[in-house]
Amino acid sequence: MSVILAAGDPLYVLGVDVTVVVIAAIKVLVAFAALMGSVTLMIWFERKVISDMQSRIGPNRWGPFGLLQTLADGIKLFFKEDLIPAQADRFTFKLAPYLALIPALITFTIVPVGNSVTIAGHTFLLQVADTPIGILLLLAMSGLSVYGVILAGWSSGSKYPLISSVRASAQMISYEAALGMTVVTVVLATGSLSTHDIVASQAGGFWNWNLIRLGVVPFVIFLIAITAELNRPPFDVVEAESELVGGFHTEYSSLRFALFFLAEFMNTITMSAVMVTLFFGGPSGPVPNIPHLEWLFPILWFLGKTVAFCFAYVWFRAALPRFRYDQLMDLGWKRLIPLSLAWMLLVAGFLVSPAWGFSLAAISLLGSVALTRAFEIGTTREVGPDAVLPTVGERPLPPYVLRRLTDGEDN
Amino acid sequence: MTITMPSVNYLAIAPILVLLGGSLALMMIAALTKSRVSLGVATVTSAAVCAVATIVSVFQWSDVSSHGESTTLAHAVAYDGFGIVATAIIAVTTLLATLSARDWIARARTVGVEFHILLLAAAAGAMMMAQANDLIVVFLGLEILSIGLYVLVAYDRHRSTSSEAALKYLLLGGFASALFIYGAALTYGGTGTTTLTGIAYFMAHNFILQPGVLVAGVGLMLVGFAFKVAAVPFHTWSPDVYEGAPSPVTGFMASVVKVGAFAGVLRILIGALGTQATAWRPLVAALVILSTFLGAGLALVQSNIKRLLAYSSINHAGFMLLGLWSATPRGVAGTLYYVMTYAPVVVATFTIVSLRGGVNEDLHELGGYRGLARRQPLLGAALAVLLLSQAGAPFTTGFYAKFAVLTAAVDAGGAWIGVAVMVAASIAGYFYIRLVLSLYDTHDSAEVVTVPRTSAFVIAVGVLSALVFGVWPGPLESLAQHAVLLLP
Amino acid sequence: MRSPLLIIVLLLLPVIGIATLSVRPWDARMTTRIAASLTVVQLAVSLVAAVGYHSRGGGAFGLTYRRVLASSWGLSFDIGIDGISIFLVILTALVTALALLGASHGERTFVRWILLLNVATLGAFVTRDLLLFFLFFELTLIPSYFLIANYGGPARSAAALKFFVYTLFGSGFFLVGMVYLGVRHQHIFGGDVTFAYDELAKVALSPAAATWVLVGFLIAFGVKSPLFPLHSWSPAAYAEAPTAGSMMLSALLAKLGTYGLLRFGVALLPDGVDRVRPYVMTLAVIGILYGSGVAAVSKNLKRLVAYSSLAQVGFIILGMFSGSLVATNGAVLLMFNHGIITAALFLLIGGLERRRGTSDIAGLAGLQGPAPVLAALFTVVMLGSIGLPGLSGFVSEFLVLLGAFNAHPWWAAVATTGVIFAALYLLWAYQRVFHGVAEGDNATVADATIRERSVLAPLVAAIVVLGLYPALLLRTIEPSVVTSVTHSAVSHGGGQ
Amino acid sequence: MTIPASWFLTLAALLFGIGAFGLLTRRSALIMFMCVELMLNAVNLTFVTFSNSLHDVAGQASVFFVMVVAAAEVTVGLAIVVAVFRRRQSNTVDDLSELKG
Amino acid sequence: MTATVPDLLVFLAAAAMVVVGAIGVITFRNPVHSAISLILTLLGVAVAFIEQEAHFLAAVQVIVYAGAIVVLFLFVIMFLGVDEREDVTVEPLIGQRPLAYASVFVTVGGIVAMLSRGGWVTGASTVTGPTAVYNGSTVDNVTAVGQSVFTTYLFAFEATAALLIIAVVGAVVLARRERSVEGGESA
Repeated sequence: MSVILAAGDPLYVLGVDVTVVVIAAIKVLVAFAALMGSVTLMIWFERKVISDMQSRIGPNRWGPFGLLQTLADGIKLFFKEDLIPAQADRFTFKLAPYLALIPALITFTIVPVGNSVTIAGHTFLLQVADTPIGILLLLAMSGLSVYGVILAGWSSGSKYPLISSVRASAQMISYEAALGMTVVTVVLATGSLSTHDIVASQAGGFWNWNLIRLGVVPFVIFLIAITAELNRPPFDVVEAESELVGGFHTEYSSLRFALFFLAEFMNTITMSAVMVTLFFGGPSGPVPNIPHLEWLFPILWFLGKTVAFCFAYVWFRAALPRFRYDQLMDLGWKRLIPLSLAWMLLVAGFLVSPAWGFSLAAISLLGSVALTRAFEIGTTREVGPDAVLPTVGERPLPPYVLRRLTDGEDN
Repeated sequence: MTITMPSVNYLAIAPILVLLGGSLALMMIAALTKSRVSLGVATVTSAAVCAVATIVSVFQWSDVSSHGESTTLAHAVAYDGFGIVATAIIAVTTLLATLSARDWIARARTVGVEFHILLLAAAAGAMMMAQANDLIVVFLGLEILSIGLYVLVAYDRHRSTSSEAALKYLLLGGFASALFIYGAALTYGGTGTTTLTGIAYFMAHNFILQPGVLVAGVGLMLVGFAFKVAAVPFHTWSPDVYEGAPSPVTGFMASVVKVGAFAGVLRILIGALGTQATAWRPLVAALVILSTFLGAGLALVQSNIKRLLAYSSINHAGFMLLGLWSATPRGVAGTLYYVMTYAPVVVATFTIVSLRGGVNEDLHELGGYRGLARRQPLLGAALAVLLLSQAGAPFTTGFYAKFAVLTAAVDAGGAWIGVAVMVAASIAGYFYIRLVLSLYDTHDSAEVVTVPRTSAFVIAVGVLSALVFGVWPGPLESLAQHAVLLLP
Repeated sequence: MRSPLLIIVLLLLPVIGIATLSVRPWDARMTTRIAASLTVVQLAVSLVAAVGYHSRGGGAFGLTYRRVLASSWGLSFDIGIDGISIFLVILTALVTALALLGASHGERTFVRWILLLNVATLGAFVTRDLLLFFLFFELTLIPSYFLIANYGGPARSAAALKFFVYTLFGSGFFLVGMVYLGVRHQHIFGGDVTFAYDELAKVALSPAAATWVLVGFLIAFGVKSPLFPLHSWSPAAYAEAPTAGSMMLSALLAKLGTYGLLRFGVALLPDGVDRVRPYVMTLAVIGILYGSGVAAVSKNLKRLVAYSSLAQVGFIILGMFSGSLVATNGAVLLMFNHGIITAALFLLIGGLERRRGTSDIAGLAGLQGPAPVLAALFTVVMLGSIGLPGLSGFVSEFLVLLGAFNAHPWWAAVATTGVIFAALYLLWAYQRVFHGVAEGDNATVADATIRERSVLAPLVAAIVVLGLYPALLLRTIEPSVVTSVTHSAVSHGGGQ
Repeated sequence: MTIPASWFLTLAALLFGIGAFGLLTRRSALIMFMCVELMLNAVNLTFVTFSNSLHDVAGQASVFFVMVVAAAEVTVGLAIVVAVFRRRQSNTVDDLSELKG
Repeated sequence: MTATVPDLLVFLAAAAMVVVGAIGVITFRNPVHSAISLILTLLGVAVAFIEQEAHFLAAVQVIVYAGAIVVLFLFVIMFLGVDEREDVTVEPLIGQRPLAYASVFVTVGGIVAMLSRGGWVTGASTVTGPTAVYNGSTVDNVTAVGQSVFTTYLFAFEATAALLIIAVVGAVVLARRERSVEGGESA
């Protein structure tokens, strides 16, 4: 049992005693608190950045620069009336927000925030848990996180939320595959599933980052796929205000609504952190030689990179128009999945030998040509005129009968 | 860290590769050509693929004859006469089913090259079962076969019974798969390996004082198989599914599933767990008795020919199980011979049923067959021969099939079970002969059935196989006899 | 001529007939002509074969030929004739020919079924391989089923069904018993499994096993013969079948049962015979009495003959199971005689039925007046059946009773009453049908046609000749019976 | 391992039984599918338990294949449900009135 | 290895999740509730996997089952709108339920009895390859499973490709929307 938490963490090597348990508990608490705190900051950050981009002032009443605005909003939501629609499935309706929140919290456990530190004779990683299945936990949790949305939409007993649910489930399944395959490319390069190992393998300068090592393509795919998984703009068809009036959370109010909100922003932060871990070397970066403070710089590097991604998400939201639902599906199935598959083959091939790499590249190229043609044909067939045949009962008439009917003569 | 990849004997898995390759090729053609793939192209391609697989199995046979049996791919695939013969049967039967389906597809206007893709892949699954030397491979083969069939059963989208039958089949098939794999898991726990030869080796070198785990595992696997081959009391799905599925698919189901499933079960129970025969034989005996009697008895009261043939197929499953019951090489040969001769006959029978049943599969009442032979002597005679062969009439292969499994059972000390199944056979003989008689009824109600050339070919093959090898049984007999099961 | 080719020709002739008739639809006359001429040739060939066999002497099989068809199943094309089977072969050819000549309406399929039945019966009589025998034995079922079901009287379906189910049910037991024998042979002697008669004769089963196998054989052959409790299909089938079918059924198929019982039961399983003897003999005697009794009260001539056949078969089985050589000889002779007599009877009744549209005794009276020749023919045949000294029936029944009496006097004594019964019911029936005053349609009944006379002539001749000179057959039959009985005695002794 | 294998095996048997029971008694096709999934999960648990107590990785590899099969079965199964449902607005097996079995 | 108590607690938690979830699946009237219940069971099984050192499978279990299969279920339920309640009080067939009770009870009881009589596990250890040792060197669970899949089960692995293809083709065939004309070249 312990192995799942302890694979790479030197904390557990010497056995478990009270101190170890205390340290582990403190790690969990610190991570939780930091995450919660950063969510409030993130919300403020998003509103502020968007207002800046739109030449507005944004929140500015509460606290310096409006920093406490989020807190105020939270208090407001807390005291609002808790409505449950009459048509709702009460149990599921109440359950859904928690299902949304929990995966977001758990995912963060695998993110290495900094290097190892030593306190009270115990060396440990600045990471809640370094599990041997590390990155698989990310996939698992991103798989689970969709339940919040699906069940919330369904249980509301209302049309728009239901459509949102259907969209969410389809979207999740569509992008999960591409996401998984890019993660596999990272794992191939590292040879380990552990996020600690992934970060360690990228140490020693930005040219070692997976971003560079694997070519930029996996990162781009990952970014797109994760954005879709997060239902962030421009892939927010699930909660599109203009189409679905907010989608799955239309019927939610009060604290439950706040939980969804919390989950979404927490996910944004976590995924930014995961992206940093997978492609940008995590906490790695130049460390100035300042005694007793070596541990601090990796954390700062990590935070810096993460904030950059958070900013990117906000920027997307401000700058990009929303995808149409069918475009979203097309992008997922027809572009990202084939591309990520081809890239995965390529990476695997070059890891074995250049010969393999080039031959797999050639195969991928051929495959992409074939795929393009198949899509083309599929499209032309789709739009082809639907000739209406006369039917007998439910079954169309056989063509030879038809020919006789239309030719008007029997040869 | 080095990984030693297992060596691959490509000839050993060539038929499987050929079928899957053909399936894939059809898929590619469908995806990459502008016009839709015509039925002709699809039929010719898949028929050619099956023919190639059959020819390949001839080469395999001579290879195994000269070099002996072996396993390949890390003991996952057995390369032995038994597997080759079963594979060849599957290839030939699939060829016939393809041709039989051609006319149905043309008439029913459910165009789509997917039919052939699925048919070939399902047949490849059956071949995997036939050649498997690992419980997991058996399971995967079973699933490939079953999943292909679920879709094929639902293929007629103009008829709601088709998809309903598929749903029923799928639910019970899933249940059966779960039972089987649970049994496989317990067997794994009991022996520490999933390889069949490994299990046999383990059994040979260990004396198991408490075989509880194994007994439970074997029992569950057997029940799973009983579901798949529709042995009583696990047969309840089969009449409905036989009725609902498109007739050529029913023919394929009645033949290839039996070949694959019996090949798999013989490998597992006799090849690997033959030493535990005392544990599983009572269960098989119960299945044999129940299947033969209830299959024959319930067939008597059917008024729909597809349901009747479903019960008849249950009855035949009972006979095939008799070879398993005997748990001897002779039993293996007997069951192999049984499926070998039953397969073409049943495909041909369902071809006629398909022609007679009409596009909407709504003309399956037995009354509709009255006087068929009067109006269309050749077609009627063909159906009569096919039915008589299934009844086990002398000088048809059906008789030797029953004889072969009966001999095996008596040889294994089962004269009592032999007597029992022969009584059941006489009940079965009655409903067959009654149907045959109604074909020759002077009461002329049968409409004229047009027989397209491909269907005629399939029917002719079925009839000739029953008659020619009925008079001259030597070749098939020695084939079955020499198809030795791989033993460690 | 001692070549096995003769037998193969025998088997091929009807096959050629079927093939020829399938080529194109000949008219009824031509169809009958083709088929009948082939069977007449067959009869001639069988006579040649008989002469060839007899000239060789001894009781063993002659004209043998063996070719393995499927070694692992022990299936071989193994043919030959001996003193027991040769006369049944002749009988088969003769009855088929007469059935085609005297009782066929020339319908193509009908004739083909008759020919198929002929080849199946013939095949069963000439094979020495039990499996092949079984194949032919079973094959007879299909044509006879169709003959009854498609061409029979008003209740034909039920009759055909009963016939089919009984026989099929019975034959399963034979198959299992036979397979058991073959497998035992393999267990003892090794090698491939075999069903060759000579080989199986070497197998010494334990008495219990032998009894079980014999019981299986008794069920199968008892149904076909028919033996008393298994007979209930036969009156209906005989009565409903068309005349030709009745002839074939009673004259040939019933012999198939008794022949099988003698050859494969009595000869192969002496230990079993010892155990079941009292029961089987009792059943046979019951059959004789029951058959005679029911025949006496039958209201229909065909049923009457059917029940009388039951009684006759009772005699045959009594003879075979009495354990006496004399009685066994008598039984074999009776097989032949009964075949001829019963065929003649059915032919005559068929003629009456054709004329009057019924075979109910109540509807017939005083036919002697308008049809004297018919009556005369009937008289001779009937007397033969009764067992009048000087006619064939007498000799065989006498031998059976004599042999049986020496061995088991009580059974024989009771069985003898059957002879008296036979005289009673046949004479009574004759009286009702032919004596008295002919009224209505009965008064205008046509006498025997030339064709009928010529068809019946050989049968009547045979009845008379064999009555006067039974040694013609007996001297061929006896050595073979001795061989098979000693043969079994040897194996019996050898097995201990 | 501190938890005996027998506990897990019993748990798996129980799960299998519950799944089988559901499959036999429920009529909704979707729930019947879910019951098949329960049964397959019981199988997985059994495989893993044996794998663990035999110190043999084959059992875990087998689970991998069972999962693939489960996924494939569900794909096709749900497609059939959709096909059936498109024709008739119900998903209970008893309502499949055209086939009486 | 760690102390017994946490292991026990984890086992109890897993067992509770599994059993409660499974019972939920078969008793809830609403398919969506059953699906939620199913997730609980699946997670319970995943926990049991972790407890037995099968980390990789635990993750895959969550990803494949919870992440994909149940989502698919929910998708279909919502897509078709079949979330109405099924009346579970009506017996499907007379006597089917008692029969199901009996047969399942007998089967499960039989299996457990068999297992206990058979000493639970009787197989030989490490026939195929140990869980954590491969080619003499200690590797982690993921590696061991991966190596097993690509060596011992290579053929099975390739067969899954066929399986998935056939499933995809089948699903497409079945779910494809009927159009009034489907190619006319068949004649």
